[in-house]
Amino acid sequence: MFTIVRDLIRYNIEFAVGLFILLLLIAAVVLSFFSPYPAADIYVVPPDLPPDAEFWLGTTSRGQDTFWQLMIGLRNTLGFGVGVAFLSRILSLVVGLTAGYAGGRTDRVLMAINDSVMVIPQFPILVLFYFVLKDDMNWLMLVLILSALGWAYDARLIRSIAMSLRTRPFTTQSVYSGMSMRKILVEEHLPYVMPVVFATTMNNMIWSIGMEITLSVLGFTDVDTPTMGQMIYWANSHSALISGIWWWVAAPVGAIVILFIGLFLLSMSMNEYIDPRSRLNRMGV
Amino acid sequence: MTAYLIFISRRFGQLLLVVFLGISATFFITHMTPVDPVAESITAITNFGKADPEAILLMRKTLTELYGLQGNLFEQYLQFWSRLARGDLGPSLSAFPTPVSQIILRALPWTVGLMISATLISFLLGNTLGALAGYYRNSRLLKLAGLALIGLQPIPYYILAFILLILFGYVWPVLPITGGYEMNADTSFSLTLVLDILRHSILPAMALVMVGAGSWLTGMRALTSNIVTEDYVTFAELGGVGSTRILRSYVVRNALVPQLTGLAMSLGAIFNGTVITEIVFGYPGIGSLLISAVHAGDYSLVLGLASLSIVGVAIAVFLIDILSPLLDPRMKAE
Amino acid sequence: MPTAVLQTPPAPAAAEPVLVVDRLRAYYRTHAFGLDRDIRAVDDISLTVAPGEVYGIAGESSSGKTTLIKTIVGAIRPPLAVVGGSVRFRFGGEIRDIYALTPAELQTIRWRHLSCILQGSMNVLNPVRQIRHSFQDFAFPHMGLKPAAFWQAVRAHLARLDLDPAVLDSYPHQLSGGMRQRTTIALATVCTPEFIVADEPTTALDVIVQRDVLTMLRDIQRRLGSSFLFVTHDMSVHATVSDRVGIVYAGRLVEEAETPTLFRGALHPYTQHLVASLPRIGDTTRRASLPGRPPSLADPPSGCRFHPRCPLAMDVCREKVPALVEAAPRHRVACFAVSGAPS
Amino acid sequence: MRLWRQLLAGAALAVLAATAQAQDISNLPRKETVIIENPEGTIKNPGWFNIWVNGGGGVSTGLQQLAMDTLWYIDPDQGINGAWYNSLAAEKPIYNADFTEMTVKLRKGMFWSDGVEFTADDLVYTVQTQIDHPGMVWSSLLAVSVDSVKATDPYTVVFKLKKPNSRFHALFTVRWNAIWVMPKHVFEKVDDPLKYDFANPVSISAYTLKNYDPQGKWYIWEKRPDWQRTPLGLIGEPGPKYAAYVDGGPPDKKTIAQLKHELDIIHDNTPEGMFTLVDQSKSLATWFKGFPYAHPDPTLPAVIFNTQKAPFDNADVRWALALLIDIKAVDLASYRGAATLSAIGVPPTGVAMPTYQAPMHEWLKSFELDTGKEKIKPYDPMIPTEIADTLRKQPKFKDQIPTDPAAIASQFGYGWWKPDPKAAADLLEKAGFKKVGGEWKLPDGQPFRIRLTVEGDTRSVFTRAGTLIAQQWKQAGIDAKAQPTTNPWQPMQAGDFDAAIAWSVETWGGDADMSFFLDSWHSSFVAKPGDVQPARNWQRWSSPELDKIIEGIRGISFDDPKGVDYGLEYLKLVVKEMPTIPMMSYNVFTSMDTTYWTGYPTFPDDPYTDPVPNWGNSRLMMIKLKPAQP
Repeated sequence: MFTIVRDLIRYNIEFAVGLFILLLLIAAVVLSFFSPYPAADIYVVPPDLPPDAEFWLGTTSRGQDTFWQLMIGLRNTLGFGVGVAFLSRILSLVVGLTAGYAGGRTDRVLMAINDSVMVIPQFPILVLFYFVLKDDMNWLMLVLILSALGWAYDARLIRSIAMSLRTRPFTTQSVYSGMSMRKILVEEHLPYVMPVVFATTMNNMIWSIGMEITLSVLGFTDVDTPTMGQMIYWANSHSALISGIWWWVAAPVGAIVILFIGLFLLSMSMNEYIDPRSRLNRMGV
Repeated sequence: MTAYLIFISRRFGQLLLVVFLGISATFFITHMTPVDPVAESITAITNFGKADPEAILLMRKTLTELYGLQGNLFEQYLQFWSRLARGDLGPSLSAFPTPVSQIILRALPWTVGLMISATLISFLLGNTLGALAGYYRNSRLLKLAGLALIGLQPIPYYILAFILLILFGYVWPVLPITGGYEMNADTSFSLTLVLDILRHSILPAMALVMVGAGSWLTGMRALTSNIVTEDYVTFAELGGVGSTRILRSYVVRNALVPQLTGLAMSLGAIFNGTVITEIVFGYPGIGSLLISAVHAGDYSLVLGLASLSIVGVAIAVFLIDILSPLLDPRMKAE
Repeated sequence: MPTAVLQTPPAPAAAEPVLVVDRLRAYYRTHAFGLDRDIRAVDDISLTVAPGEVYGIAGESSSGKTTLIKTIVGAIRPPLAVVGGSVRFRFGGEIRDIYALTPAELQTIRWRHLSCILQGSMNVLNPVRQIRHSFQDFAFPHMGLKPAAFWQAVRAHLARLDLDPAVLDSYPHQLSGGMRQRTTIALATVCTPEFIVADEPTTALDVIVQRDVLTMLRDIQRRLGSSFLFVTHDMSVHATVSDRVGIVYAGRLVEEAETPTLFRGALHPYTQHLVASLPRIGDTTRRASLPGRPPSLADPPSGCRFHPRCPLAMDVCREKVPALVEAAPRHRVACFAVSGAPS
Repeated sequence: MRLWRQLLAGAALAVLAATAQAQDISNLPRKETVIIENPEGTIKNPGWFNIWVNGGGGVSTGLQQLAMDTLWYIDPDQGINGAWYNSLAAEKPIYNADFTEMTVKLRKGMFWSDGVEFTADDLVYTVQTQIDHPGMVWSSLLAVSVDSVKATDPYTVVFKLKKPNSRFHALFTVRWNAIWVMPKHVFEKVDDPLKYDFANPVSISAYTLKNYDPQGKWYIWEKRPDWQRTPLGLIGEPGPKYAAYVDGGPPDKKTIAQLKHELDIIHDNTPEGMFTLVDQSKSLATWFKGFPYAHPDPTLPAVIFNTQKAPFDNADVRWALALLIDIKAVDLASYRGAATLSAIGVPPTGVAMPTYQAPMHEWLKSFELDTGKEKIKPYDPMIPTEIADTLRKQPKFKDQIPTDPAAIASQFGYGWWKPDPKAAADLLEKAGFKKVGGEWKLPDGQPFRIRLTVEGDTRSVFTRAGTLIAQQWKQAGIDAKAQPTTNPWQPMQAGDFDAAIAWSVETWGGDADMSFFLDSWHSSFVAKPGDVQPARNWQRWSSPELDKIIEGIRGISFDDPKGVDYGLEYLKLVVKEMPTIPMMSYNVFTSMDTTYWTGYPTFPDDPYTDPVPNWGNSRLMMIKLKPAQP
């Protein structure tokens, strides 16, 4: 494992950069626990200061240190995205592979559920949930709701791949060689869908974090948990874009972009490594 | 062939089931909202003007009857379905007594027009670049293009839209920043109107494409990079088949099935509208209609819009299911 | 076209060779993912193939056969790299150095002059398109015929191979393994190329089907008079198909002779083993199986790569690499036990 | 692939075609058009002009400002011919002795835009039709008070009232809006006025509808050729030939639009948006020339307690919470200092300044509060001055902050409560609270939990104020948290809240009469816990003293000077009881662009009306606006 990582770093620039970014983010998360100010408190520093030696990313119009806000916001947003992605990936893998492999009635039942979830229009539902839950509409709740909404689409994608995999000879072989369904799915099919899962993870995180931001911008989230969305919400409600407090907007946006480019590079290099048909694994001359 | 017909009819049954489940779920969640349409309506009436408490209590009574909100949830649920069965979405509560359908149909064409073109453009752009990037793995240019799109994709849509608005509306004011056509425009069909509408749709569409193309690109790239290692691609290369032909008929053609599923989905999903686009660019559409309906506790309008998008997505899924066996012959109709 | 085929006479063995492989070296160079090494898959191999000749290549799996072919047909993708040597074909009288050609030139040669039949016929045909498209893509550009004439030729060709033209309209997954392989062969031969490379064309087919395919190959080869480079680990197949056989062990050519010679009087211990392991009627003695396993190509044994498993191994075998020398006319072997230790 | 190349090419062409075009936002002659933001945004049911039915059509789309009219107007500021002026009425209302009958004399020679004359029949029809159709907007208001209405001659209408009501005329007196008169000759032709959309509305005011966006984003009104035959026309000739009311979009966008001179009047903005305009626009007009620029509406943002819910039923607790607020910080956080403070229950604007704020100022200085341990003087008259000084330190505002005490008072308010944690603690202990480990516990040992409901993005300044107040309470050891909701009126009506930032006090602005809001504070209107509370007594607070005051006001006529004395009584009472914590006037950041029009209302030069353009009263601007370019 260690050698793999070492050589990945040494020989795969994408991985190196991606890993570096990831480490930065982890550092930020760790750092966030040492913030000198309580996350939600305002007017703890003079407002509207541009970036300088003391306040690296300046201060917001709410008298908060943009840097520390960013660190804490990154922590929450990252946790948020990962949480949603993780939970929903599991759901979609289980449903997608099973349905695609088993076919027949199982497939129909699973897809009926899948499609029902898929067709429910997410945005109004989220807004409605906000109204219903009000004070309870906290960070964790949102993670759960979004995971519950965000798996169906990818489950279908995975299913369609699993369906074509099933017609491959190696599947038939493994069936005749008496492998259990679980074993076939996990050992034979999983590696094939992994690259797609990685791609969907990215998109899922973009989707969930984007959702969080959209809801925040419209004021449908818990203002006491600083996230990227909350930063943008406050910046926006203080007209930061036009009143020249650019750093207040630039910080979260920059952070998000870097975060996703990092994720993308990682998933790219990971595909190379995991994809069973990438030249490397076929090198058994 | 008959097997295929059976398959279709079975899937159609599933379609109906899904629509039923989806709409029912939405119905009950919608009615969980604490927002009370009557109270909303009263607020709208009395918030600024003279308000006599006695009168307001009277108003509550009459409006509740008028809006047909008496009766428990289940009764309302049955009533809802019996109306829907007759294709009637009922009157909007926040725009009483105007029929929901009339309100939706007014805004719908705009959403559909903008979203379909934006979706198609980003699909083609993203997949083309994705396929090329997956096939010509070490092309610097493609890597850059890819990174650019992937870098744009996570930018919060609101911010991206606003930056575009500032750039093309203020810094370099070449494009209109608001509305679907200019104010006081003559809405009878004419070339000027078409150009005007086109012109107003550029910024919103641009923003949608910028954030939309990236995910297609990543998906397609992943699929392609798998397919290029397939034997039939190697064989075709040995067979001296031209690389564009290989890319189109072998690589893309095989990657297309999952991607088309995605396309159908996003086309089905366009009925969700694009709230932020509509807010930022003041573009007409059903997105902001939905938000205001939710705020106003206008169940019937929310349900009308929700049902629309539910049916839209469900049909998209249905179509892709019955078509995919034709796209990928290996999939037996199941 | 068909007439042309019929007129092509079997080429005399003495004629100019159609393929000359000279001191070919091809390594997998990998610097990533925890592996950082050269895999010497093809190590200093020289051979020639005469027109109309079927040259068989035998050897255990992962002995470098497939790589050798890839290198010869110029299907070289990183991490595979040609380190040294040359591959020259002789098409229509002119010599073509496969590594000196531009991609464009290479494309014009493929299928017209040089075509191949790959192992694992399951996935060699585009699964989502009917087989006619494959013919269209592969053959049409190389035959320079009007569409009508082209399809007529294709049908005629299929008919000659007892293939129902209906296969054109079916998808690969609708055909049986045998059918698919025969179709692939039809596809590989439709342009009547001078040189055809076949890599394990009959593996993964059941015995009966195997026979049809082999007869089909043989007979088409006769008719076209093309040269074959025929790769399989199955000696019995070589016995029936190949004119000459080269034995590859761990990336090197260890013995080469005409088929009868090889089966009657194999000189290299490894070849002897391969031949001996063939079943013969009436023979009841247990087959002595070879100890050990094929060496890793990443760090092959010093000296003669076979020595760890060789019953006749001498000290010299551990230090020096035996050269491939002509032990008898048209019979080359690389073994100190045969050629004697160098002084 | 070929396809998307074509698409791209198409897009490119489109861009060219687009850029080739001129960049007008409309094809109207810009110099003759005033473009005004309608805060209602996009209208859900644009074709609905029946303002007497809440049908999802817009109200402040220009409809109520430029096409509707009624008997009287009271201007939130000075007005052109006085704050209170007769519109369709020829004179002020005439009541009988016991206020059970009101007679109205109407103007002669007023015409609907379709040439029909306005007469008593229209007024009678307006009242009768709404009483007969309970679904209509003012139906219940009229039903509960009107016994009968009849026209004694074409220009005289007599209302017989069900019970004495000295303020009945208020229903027909515009403060933001009022009961607009209906065109009898149009409505009598339709079978159900509830279902009638009133397309192509006939107008009784100086403008008529020219065109509107079927998507509900803009409405264009055109000056009537016979504008003289309307009440507005009598005041003077309207300047703009066209008036367009448009959906302004998000604050940043409005600001950009005004910098591009595509939006003449912005209804409201973020403070920062306003500062940006002040900073960058060379053609800006604002209510106050300098800081705080905004117009103080006669509306009083306050911390409204749910006084039916323990412990907020206890005046000491409410006072304690008031003394834990550092209003300076709140002011700077919410309005960035651009607010007019008020310690008392009346908006610091219009006539209230001389009539109530100034006299109360003196009284407050000597006001004493008993914390249970000591008597303190909580009032701090210096706070506005201190805020002014703080702001003066910021370079970009430096020369815009007045130094003259009178100016400071009118722009920043007279004073507010001095933060006094000690006194607050005393009061809480007096109420039986205990502080355990820095956390305040209720008498029953439960933690003291407050959820402060604030309005989400729509009124961001309130959200800001709420967040900071919650934080200040939190720092004092209370489990306080701001809770944004998109519509605070919801929970307040349902009584489902602890405290909220909203308003329960709205005044005429231009008139000292308190009954406009105070009447609804009568104990008889306070709903039982759990029931829906009708506007506006959201705090659900009542007291015998207050009832006495209210009944007193009911007993005197609207122009009786005793009204002011009652008003002062009320103010002193709510200071003692603190049912809500008044904070500041509702400052509306209305900004006006002088590129195409001049003559906007400004203070102190010409405060003739409230520039906030969704007010029915803002129609006076049309008279004063003059083209800035030949």
